[in-house]
Amino acid sequence: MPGAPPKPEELVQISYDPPRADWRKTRFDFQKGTYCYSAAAKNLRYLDLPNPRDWQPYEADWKLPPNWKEIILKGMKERLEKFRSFRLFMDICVRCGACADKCHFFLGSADPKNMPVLRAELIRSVYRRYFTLAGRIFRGLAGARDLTEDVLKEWFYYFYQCTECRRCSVFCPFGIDTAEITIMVRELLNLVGVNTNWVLEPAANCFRTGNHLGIQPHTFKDSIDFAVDEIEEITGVRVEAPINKKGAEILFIVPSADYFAVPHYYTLLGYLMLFHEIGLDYTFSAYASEGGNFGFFSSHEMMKRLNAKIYAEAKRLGVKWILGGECGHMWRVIHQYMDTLNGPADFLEEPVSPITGTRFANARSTKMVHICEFTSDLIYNRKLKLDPSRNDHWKVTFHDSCNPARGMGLLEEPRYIIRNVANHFYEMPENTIREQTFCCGSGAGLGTDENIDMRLRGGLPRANAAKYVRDKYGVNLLTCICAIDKATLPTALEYWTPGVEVGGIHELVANALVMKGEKERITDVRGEPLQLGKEATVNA
Amino acid sequence: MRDKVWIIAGLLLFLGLVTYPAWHDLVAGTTAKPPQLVLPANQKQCVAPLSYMRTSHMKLLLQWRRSVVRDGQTKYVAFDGKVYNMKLSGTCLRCHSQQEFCTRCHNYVGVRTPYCWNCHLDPAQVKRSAR
Amino acid sequence: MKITRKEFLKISGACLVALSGKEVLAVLDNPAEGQSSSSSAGKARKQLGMIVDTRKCAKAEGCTKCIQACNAAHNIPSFQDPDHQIKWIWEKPFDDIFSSYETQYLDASLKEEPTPVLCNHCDNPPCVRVCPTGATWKRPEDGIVMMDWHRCIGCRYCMAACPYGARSFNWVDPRPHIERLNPDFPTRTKGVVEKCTFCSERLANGQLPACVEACPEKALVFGDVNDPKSEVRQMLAKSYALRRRAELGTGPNIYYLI
Amino acid sequence: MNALTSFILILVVTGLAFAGGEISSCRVLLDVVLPYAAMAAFLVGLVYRVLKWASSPVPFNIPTTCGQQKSLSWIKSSWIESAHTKLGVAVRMAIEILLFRSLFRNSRAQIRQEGPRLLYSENKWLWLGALAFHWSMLVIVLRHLRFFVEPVPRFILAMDAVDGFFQISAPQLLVTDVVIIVALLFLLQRRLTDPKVRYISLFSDYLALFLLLGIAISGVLMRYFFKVDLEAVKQLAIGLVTFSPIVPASIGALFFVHLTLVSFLLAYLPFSKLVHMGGIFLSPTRNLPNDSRMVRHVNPWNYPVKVHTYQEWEEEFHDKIKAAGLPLERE
Repeated sequence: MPGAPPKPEELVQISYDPPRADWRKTRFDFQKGTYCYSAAAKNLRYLDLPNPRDWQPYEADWKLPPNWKEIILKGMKERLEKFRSFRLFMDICVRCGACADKCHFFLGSADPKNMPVLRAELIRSVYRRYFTLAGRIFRGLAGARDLTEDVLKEWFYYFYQCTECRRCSVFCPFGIDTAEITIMVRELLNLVGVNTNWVLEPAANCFRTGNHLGIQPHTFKDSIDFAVDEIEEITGVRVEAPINKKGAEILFIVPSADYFAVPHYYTLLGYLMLFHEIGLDYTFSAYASEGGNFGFFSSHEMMKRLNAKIYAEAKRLGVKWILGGECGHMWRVIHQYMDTLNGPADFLEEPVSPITGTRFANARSTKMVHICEFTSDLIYNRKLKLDPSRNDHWKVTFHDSCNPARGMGLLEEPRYIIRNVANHFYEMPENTIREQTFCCGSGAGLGTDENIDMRLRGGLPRANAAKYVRDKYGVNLLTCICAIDKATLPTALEYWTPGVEVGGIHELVANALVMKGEKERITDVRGEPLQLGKEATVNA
Repeated sequence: MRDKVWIIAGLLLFLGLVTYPAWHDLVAGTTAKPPQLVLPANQKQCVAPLSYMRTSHMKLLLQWRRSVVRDGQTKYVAFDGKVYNMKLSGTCLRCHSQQEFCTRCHNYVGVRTPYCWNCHLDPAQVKRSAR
Repeated sequence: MKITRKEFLKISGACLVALSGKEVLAVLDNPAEGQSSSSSAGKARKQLGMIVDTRKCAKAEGCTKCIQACNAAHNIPSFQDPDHQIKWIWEKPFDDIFSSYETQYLDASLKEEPTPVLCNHCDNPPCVRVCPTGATWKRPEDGIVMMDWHRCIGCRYCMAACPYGARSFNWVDPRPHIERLNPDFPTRTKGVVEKCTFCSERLANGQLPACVEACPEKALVFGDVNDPKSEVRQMLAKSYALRRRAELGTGPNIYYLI
Repeated sequence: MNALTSFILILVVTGLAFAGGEISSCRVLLDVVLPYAAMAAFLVGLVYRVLKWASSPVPFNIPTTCGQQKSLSWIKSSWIESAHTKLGVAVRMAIEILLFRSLFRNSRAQIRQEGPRLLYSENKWLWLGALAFHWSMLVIVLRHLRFFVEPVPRFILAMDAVDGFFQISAPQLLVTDVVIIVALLFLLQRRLTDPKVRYISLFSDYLALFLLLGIAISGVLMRYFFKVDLEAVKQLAIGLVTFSPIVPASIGALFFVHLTLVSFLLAYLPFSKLVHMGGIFLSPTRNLPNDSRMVRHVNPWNYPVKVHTYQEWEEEFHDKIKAAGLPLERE
């Protein structure tokens, strides 16, 4: 593990003006704190991935298979033929530079190869060399370069410095999406066994146990039971949390961090309280106990393998439709991939809210509804008794998580909920929210401690926007609907913008929800005394 | 092929637009023959050599305009020593017909006739309309 | 199309005035030329001018030959609507043009005596100073205040500047309103300003201005007012002459004998 | 270095064309063979490229959503930026292609070490420059139809009239002629002086700019300064498009430069980044509707994968499930 990261003022000693040298000739080092460690061989073996071995990125010899180049080029050809996006994005970039200062990693590190255009050029140059006429003939003049081991290492370094957040693609005049390119390169790297443990261990865990954290069924049950106890302690109400219940109306899927991690856990309490209050007939699944999908961070195939559990379990349990919790890339996968990968879900019914009767026509094929869509519908139809003053100790801002924002368009629902459950809501600056939102800097499997330098750099733009509302309005809670945000933003905010906590939307719902038969709330779901709320704000 | 219909239609539209001149000219039977201009009957030589007038008559006209209007000079000594009055109506149009000469060629190459005729009159036309 | 273009150019023209400052610079370089009217610098040069002998003019009652001659020579359109009228030389009641000289005892018939007026071809023409494109300028060789209609963008600054109302604007295409077209002289288009040019095209051919030539009473006399030997100077030496609003410092060059 | 090399290349091509135009035996080559070859390369190349893209399927529905999705009836969805209908997608594409919507969002980020603070400011210059260039280019290309079509279509004349709005000099100054050169110079200036853009610029980026500048400048020189015989140009053009080429005796040396550079551009376009002209239409992040939960998007090469089934899972954790009191399929 690297030592403590440098102080913020040291970390921002950067200039966005790159040197004048040819980027194809500049070399880079694997600096501690800026990359993730290699995947353990056992995880590769468990997932039947090629070339399991012991190696580390900082070592000179990566122990690649002897025909690695052939494998990569063959893989590239295959993907060019399978993905129009890939082939097109290799061809049509004009290097206008509009994306350059849109990437949070570039803004935080000023490493020119973190400009999305240059990140893509890392593979585009190889594409030109082997797949275009001009590149084959004119080589360097046509912007082509040979595929060497150094190039491969560069790929590993920089394509694991992309969180697939798609912010650049919003600004690109051709819609070139670096996330697509990153997905392709990571797939290619996986072909020769170059991958990171922070991606593959959760993937292997998920494959085996059903969730990234490797929580086994009994532990899962314990955790849920613990949450039920805690709710009783806070509210005096005993809720039920069914698991693997056949014949339930709705299967509820959340990212597994919600069971254990803080502040995710408070959101989990919110779900349980809400479902109890409205009397929802639902069930958790211990088999499909993960909505998140780290497979997405290694390959389309792995994404499909992990995602398959959701529909399989919905079918086995005989539910009518599926409800999904607060998570970022989970929703990118569900919204844009799941039905294609593992559908059609013709054994399910078009989702209808049993409480309000609202038909979720927008999910009529995939049959999976976002919890924010579900809850905002409840609020809109006045099915909930809410006391927003119980969140008065929070001055709230909302961080649009990349995937629900740019890979789904879920922008208003969470805001509607916040406005109804909290009295103090402030937006961060215009170009840092909604479709222009900034990533937490740790998504797409980069949220590990060995990568802390890069994570903090990547988190700078988001933290800086939070700082703006902290200083201007006294904001002390940044809410979000992504498990990775909840896991990594506390670190980034504590580093750049101390005094701003991170929470989920349904944590605020939990506080505001007036339950039938509840005792007087003394604390919020974090156990913080409620009447001291005002003072706490001042202290923060 | 996804969006096959759209892509093929788009390509055909594109090809159609790019090759439009060829279709148009082939259908219309256009040939590379330039318009037959009606040349002055009474004169053999213009105020400047033919090749110059073909490419640069507008330069000469601008020069004349400047001389007459701004410098008060009205006489032009041509390359062959002959002296002309620098007048569009009074000199040029005494030989050339605006319709049969200027307009025809301008129309052929699609150069919008400059706004000369908004003010300057073709004596022939004035005579005709007066009758 | 035309009007929009003119309007557009009016704006850009105004900007050009502000930006280019060519005229301004010229004034700064040579304040004498820019400001003083008939200072010594101007004296030596030729300055064409005209004498209107009102007594002779009054003799031919109802005569408008000068105006007709001018109109015919210059393709001046005729409009019923007074706002659209184009005037190079025209008539005004005597006391309108010399109101400051009035003695209040003048006979009403004399007061309303129609008197020809035209551009004064001032020594210090305000119209020239305000023109953003240089479409109007004072010819150094003979002092005519000249116009280049090719350059006029129709901003009408000159019309505002001229104290004599000597300039007209073409609100509509004049051509259909010209009774008899003169092919030797261009018409104008909608959107340009025009005025008397002392028949510069006739002068170039050694002829007198059309109005002078047409006057049956020889009431209009034309010549170089800077030349002491010229006919106009001889006449001015002998009689009192009035100039329209000379107090403005424009240095008008049309003299009226009373 | 890249800039210099590409500049020299364009100069060499210009020089060759200039010299070739002087040699009568070369004129057939420059006037006839080169344009035909270039046009063939352009059409075949571009169609090939588009079909090549089209031959790769679009396995997933991956629009970049830039606005509110269509969900609950009472939430206003952004029907263009997050289009869920065909019409919405069409409008989104139209705005993207005709007005460069995405580029219009462009901003500039700066960092202040004290704080630290990230500052964002409006930055529409790239958008403006790009839009100015592309629209001028389109108008200029269309204007050139007057050489290829007889009689000249009215809309060309009308366009010419608008272009010559200012009625300055003769031949009338065309606004697009000025705009295209100013815009190209701006784009070039940007590439050379913005350190970020300079860093990412390749030889081909400069080449495209110099090539277009060469074409624009040679055209402008021909129109306003070194006159050529337009009648001869039109004869040549019509001869070419009616497949009965003739080689006019003399047009003017600049014309050969112009024609050669245009031929270069036509032939080069399909094999360079300039194919973005066709590519933009196929961009999956823009031309797909955000309806992936409403309508199933089918992946033609979707294949079965190895999964960890419930049965395998239950078998592995059987005892633990039982101990936790959770239901089992097989006791």
